[in-house]
Amino acid sequence: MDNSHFFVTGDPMIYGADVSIILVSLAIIIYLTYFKKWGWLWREWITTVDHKKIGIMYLLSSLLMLFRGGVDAVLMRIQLAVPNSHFLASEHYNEIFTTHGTIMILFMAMPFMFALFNMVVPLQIGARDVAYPFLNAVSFWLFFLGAMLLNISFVIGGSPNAGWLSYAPLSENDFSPGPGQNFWIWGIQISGIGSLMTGINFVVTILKMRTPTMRLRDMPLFSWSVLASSIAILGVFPIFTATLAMLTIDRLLGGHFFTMTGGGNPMMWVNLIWMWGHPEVYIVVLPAFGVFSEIVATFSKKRIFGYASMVFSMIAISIVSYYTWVHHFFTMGAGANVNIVFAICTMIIAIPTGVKVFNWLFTMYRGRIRITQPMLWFMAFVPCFLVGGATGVMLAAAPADYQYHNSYFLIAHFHQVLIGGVVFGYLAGMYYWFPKIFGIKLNERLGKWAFWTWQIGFYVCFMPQYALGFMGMTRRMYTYNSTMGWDMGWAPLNMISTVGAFLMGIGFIFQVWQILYSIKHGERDVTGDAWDGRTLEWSIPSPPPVYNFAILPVVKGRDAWWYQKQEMQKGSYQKEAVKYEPIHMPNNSGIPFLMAVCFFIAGFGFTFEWWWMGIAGLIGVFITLFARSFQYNTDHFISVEEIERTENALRNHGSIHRTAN
Amino acid sequence: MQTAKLSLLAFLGTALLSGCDRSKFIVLDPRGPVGKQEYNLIILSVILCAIIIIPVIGIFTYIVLKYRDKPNNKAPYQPEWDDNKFLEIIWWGIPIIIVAILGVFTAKTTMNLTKPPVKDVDPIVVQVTSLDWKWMFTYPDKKIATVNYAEIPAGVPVQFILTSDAPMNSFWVPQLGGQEYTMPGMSMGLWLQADKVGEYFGSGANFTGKGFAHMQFRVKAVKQEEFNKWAKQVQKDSPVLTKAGYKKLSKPSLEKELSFSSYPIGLFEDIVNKNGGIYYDHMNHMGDHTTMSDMNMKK
Amino acid sequence: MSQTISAHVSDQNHGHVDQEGLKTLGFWIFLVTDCLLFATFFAAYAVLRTHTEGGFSAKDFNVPNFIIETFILLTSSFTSGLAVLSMHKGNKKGLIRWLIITLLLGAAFVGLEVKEFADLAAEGATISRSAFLTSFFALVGTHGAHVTFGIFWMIGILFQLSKRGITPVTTRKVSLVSLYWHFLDAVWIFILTVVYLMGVM
Amino acid sequence: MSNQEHTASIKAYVTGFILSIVLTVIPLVLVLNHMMGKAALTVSILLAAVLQFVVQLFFFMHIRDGEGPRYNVMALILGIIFVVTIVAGAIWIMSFNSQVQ
Ligand code: HEA
Ligand code: HEA
Ligand SMILES: [Cu+2]
Repeated sequence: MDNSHFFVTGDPMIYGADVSIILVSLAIIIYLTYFKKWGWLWREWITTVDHKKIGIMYLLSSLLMLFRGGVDAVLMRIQLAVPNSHFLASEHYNEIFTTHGTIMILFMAMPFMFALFNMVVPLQIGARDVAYPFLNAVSFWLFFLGAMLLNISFVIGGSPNAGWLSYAPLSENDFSPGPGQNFWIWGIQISGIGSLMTGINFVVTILKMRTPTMRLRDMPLFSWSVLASSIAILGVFPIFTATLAMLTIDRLLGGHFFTMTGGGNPMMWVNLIWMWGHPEVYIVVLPAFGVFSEIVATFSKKRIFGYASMVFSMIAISIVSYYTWVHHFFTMGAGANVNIVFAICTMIIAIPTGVKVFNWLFTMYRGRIRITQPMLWFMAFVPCFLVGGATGVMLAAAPADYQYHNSYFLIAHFHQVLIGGVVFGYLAGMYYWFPKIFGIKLNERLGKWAFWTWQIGFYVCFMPQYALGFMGMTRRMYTYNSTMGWDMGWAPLNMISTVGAFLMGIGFIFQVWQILYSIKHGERDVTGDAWDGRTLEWSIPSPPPVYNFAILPVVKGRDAWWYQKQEMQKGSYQKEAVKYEPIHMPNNSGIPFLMAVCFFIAGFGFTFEWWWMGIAGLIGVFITLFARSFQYNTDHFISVEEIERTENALRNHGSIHRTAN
Repeated sequence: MQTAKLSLLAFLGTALLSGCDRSKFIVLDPRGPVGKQEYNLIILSVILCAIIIIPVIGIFTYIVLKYRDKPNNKAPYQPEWDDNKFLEIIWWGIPIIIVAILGVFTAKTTMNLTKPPVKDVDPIVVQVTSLDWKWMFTYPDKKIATVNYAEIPAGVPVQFILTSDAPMNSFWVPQLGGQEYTMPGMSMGLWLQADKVGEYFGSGANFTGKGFAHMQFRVKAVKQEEFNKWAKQVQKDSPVLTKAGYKKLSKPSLEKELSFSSYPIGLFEDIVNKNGGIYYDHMNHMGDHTTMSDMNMKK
Repeated sequence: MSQTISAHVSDQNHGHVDQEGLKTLGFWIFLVTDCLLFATFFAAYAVLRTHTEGGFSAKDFNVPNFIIETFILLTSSFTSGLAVLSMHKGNKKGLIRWLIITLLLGAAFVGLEVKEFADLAAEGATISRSAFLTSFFALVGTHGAHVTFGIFWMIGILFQLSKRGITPVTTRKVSLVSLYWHFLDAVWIFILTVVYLMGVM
Repeated sequence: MSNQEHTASIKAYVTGFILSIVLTVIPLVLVLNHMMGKAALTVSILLAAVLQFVVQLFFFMHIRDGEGPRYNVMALILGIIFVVTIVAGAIWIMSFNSQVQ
């Protein structure tokens, strides 16, 4: 391989990035050293196994990645704003949409989702941690260092440029030599292994760690959505791992899985990657559905409508989504019967999804709707997702898809479900649970500004793209109108779309501002129950103590906290005499971080085909695994006195034992 | 609700700004039977989706307006009401019906498109090879080849046979019909037909790297006599595409429109086979050694 | 979805979660996902098995070699079961003895596989010779890598056993490694059937 | 899934082992002596493999062990469905068996 260009050169923008990366890193290092924060960072964050802290780290990284992916998006939109633009060269544009797609889905949506899993699920099911706290830390660090591996490709070695799902044979050595494609493989491989482990972790957490009195049928819908999503993760991430391994074998060992030569079959790549890729988009949208279920019930002051069919439809979506992957390549021509079967399976997904929408509507019906920030995002979600879903159903009609495929119609569809569904959903979740995790309510005024600029920006950006699709504009074009004198009239709509992208960017800036502002000046939440909530997480102080629940809560049915509050109000609530018992907690450990670092080293080595380094990294991984296996002193007990001390301190803050308003 | 209105506004605005010129929306302006069938399905799916999506957005707006948490709101408030079998049956039922209807039409259209668009006219074969970053067309009957443009007779079904000697691409002429992938080692059939004389925009739709954005081509539909005349002309005037010439052509580059009076015998088959074609029974003849009549029989 | 409260409570003794049971369930689920990983390699193999580029084909596999491999692995699966039996009887010596036998059988299996691969490579049938060989080496090699990993894992457990004896923690670890070992045997049965037997037939 | 109750006994292991050997020898004999037509042979040896898998599950992996909801069994069943989907789906799709448009 040609490693002569270790540092990416030649583009002023990249030099700019180099300089700013160095400056920011220096600033961080100086800050940490000056304020003597290294020890704090190591003890409190890097070695932590506390699900809440891990959740916070996921949240921060995903917001960072939203920024990175968003900057990519804005660069693309600038390039496309006018025809025949020379802002970005072809290869550079290709790198940017590849990293945009990869980062947005794998390093923005996935960690945002895991942030919510971690911050909410144990609290909602009355557990003191996830089933495997150590593994949870491993998952986070694998994700984080995997993401960093892909991100450094921007300045070292060159970025991948074969599209976010890197179709073979374009992604093979013959057409994409150099480290870029390897960065893609190893970055998402490493973080994908982390995702798989998170899936196992949360399935077991939900099945086994609920407070003993909580039956599955009492479980809040967000936790159900996490279960459904995790089941889908378990079903497809192994395929992802294997498929990436195959491409690695092709590129590193000269194999012929997907090459044009040697009997390889590039179509097999397309087939396998979508077996993962399609369920992946439902993996990210299911938890958003869960978030909305919580929000709608809370802010309509009403029980969720049709709980049983809500649960059923989520499980149905996660299973049926396994049977639709061919809709991404109807045009490959696997056969009319194949297309028909998968077209119909795809449309079937619309049915349970629709049921969820109707149940949300009827949760609000005869309720009392409070329009708070989380609810605002829900109300933006409904029309947006309905339209995006409907265009999905249009795509699912196979012969019609022959006309939409790979056009801007498709781009508009998936941004509408990804932004309207996933991003709005997770942002709603962030607004909803922010007071729980940080004890701070986010500023309303700035929130409104952010909301409206996002909304307007979204429609201005993506509605024109449907039209562009009908005008025959295909995706992944770095320029248009430059050849042969075809002027298809794409220019005006592209310009509008770019304006929309900028508006969304402004919306994002408002959000960052909102968070920073609120941390400084925001309203503190001392009640622990910022929204008059219904589920267990609102029954404990905000932010919760390390062990979450001093005493495991007793649950008598759905919406446990809501009914407990009512009993408390009526005065019929029998408060049992508190008798604390020592609480069993896992110890912090540096091994997860070290293991992920070894993975990073291995990934970096293999990316540059420096075998010594790759193998050294892998050996490091095994050493950390063994070190863990020999560790017996992995947990401790929190003494009763300490629990009493903590609880008293928190109670004096005036939280849990207040009566409901 | 505001967002719903907003989306409508944005949509209308979009339509206005683009000048309401339907001819720009080439997908919605098909000029051949294949494109028309697909257009019909598009319209059907829009209607079916609209039937359900628009009322739902309406209901949503109504509910949000009616059940606001305001002190003097007289609307009923039933915090414990969470189940109604009748309603649930309705909203499982309606989508099922819609999906069933759309499913039937989808299946029908899918099957229809596997057959030649008209039965009474003998089809012609055009072989298509996507290269980095250009399109090569070979005409097995006329033994001529072109690059980045294709001429076809209007009113005659054309069996395009697709392959690739580069990363997979997709062959798309929106006004004639939908696209299909061109894949190394495969020879896939695609029926298209132009009803009227005219020039149609075509492009590669599946990303193939650096020069991908420039892979646009022209499909020119002319009267049958003119088509024959054109072929004769090319046979007479144009240079020959030799093996070496093809080798050079297949290297990554951008090209203008080119014509060749002949090409090496079996070129297309060789391309398919060398990229793995030997491992598939090709259901679609590659167009070199068959007559049209047994192609019709197969379909 | 509908257990009664009481059944559920007994599942987790008084809120203190049964850590070892929890890990066993997690490991089961991991094995199922590992199954899917193998399934993907199987799928690729099934699609590419005829793509031999005129070179080495599935007909030419070394029959005695894979028969011996199969019986070795089968036996080791049995002996790993015997190890667990000894453990439940509290027989530490027996446990260690059977584990060592299992491990040696595993090593013999890996040795034979390495020899098979080396022979193939010597014939020119390398991983880059054809798509068939790529998918073959990937599938069988992934299984071999799993077995190798299992061997190292057993060695680690042996150390822990000799130091700490049979405790709830080591009991769980031995049970898991033996479960893993049976699982690898089961995967091998399908490799034997799909790759070797269907190849030479 | 606690360790109290075990279906494991020396008898179970020996039975399992013998059954496995039998189920391995049968397909070996069938294949090496070319005893049937190709289709029948394929079906029989696959069947033997599946049976052997079941034997392993019951006699070696003690799938029946444990109390409470059998989450491990559920996971396994779902896993098997997915495995079949992956393999059969890939074979079906990659056979490209007719013209599409
Ligand atoms: C969160 C992400 C997400 C979600 C939720 C969806 C949801 C859906 N998607 Fe989408 N999709 C993507 C992300 C997503 N998609 C991405 C990223 C791509 C492209 C990837 C790439 O190529 O790079 C893609 C591409 C894509 C294609 C491939 C097109 C092509 O490449 O040519 C198709 C085709 O069938 C499709 C269909 C659908 C359908 C039917 C749904 C359904 O689930 C939608 C269901 C919802 C509704 C329909 C609305 C509510 C329902 C009702 C009110 C009930 C009644 C309605 C009816 C009966 C119509 N999607
Ligand atoms: C969750 C997933 C997700 C999200 C949130 C987005 C968000 C956005 N996407 Fe993305 N997109 C994908 C997933 C996603 N995308 C995928 C999978 C692809 C396919 C890739 C491929 O083809 O391989 C794609 C492709 C894609 C394309 C097609 C490129 C092509 O085919 O040529 C375009 C073009 O308009 C686009 C635009 C945008 C825009 C404008 C946003 C905006 O919503 C972004 C808004 C956010 C910000 C803007 C962040 C804030 C930025 C700043 C604060 C910076 C400073 C601000 C300014 C300068 C204004 N995306
Ligand atoms: Cu999909």
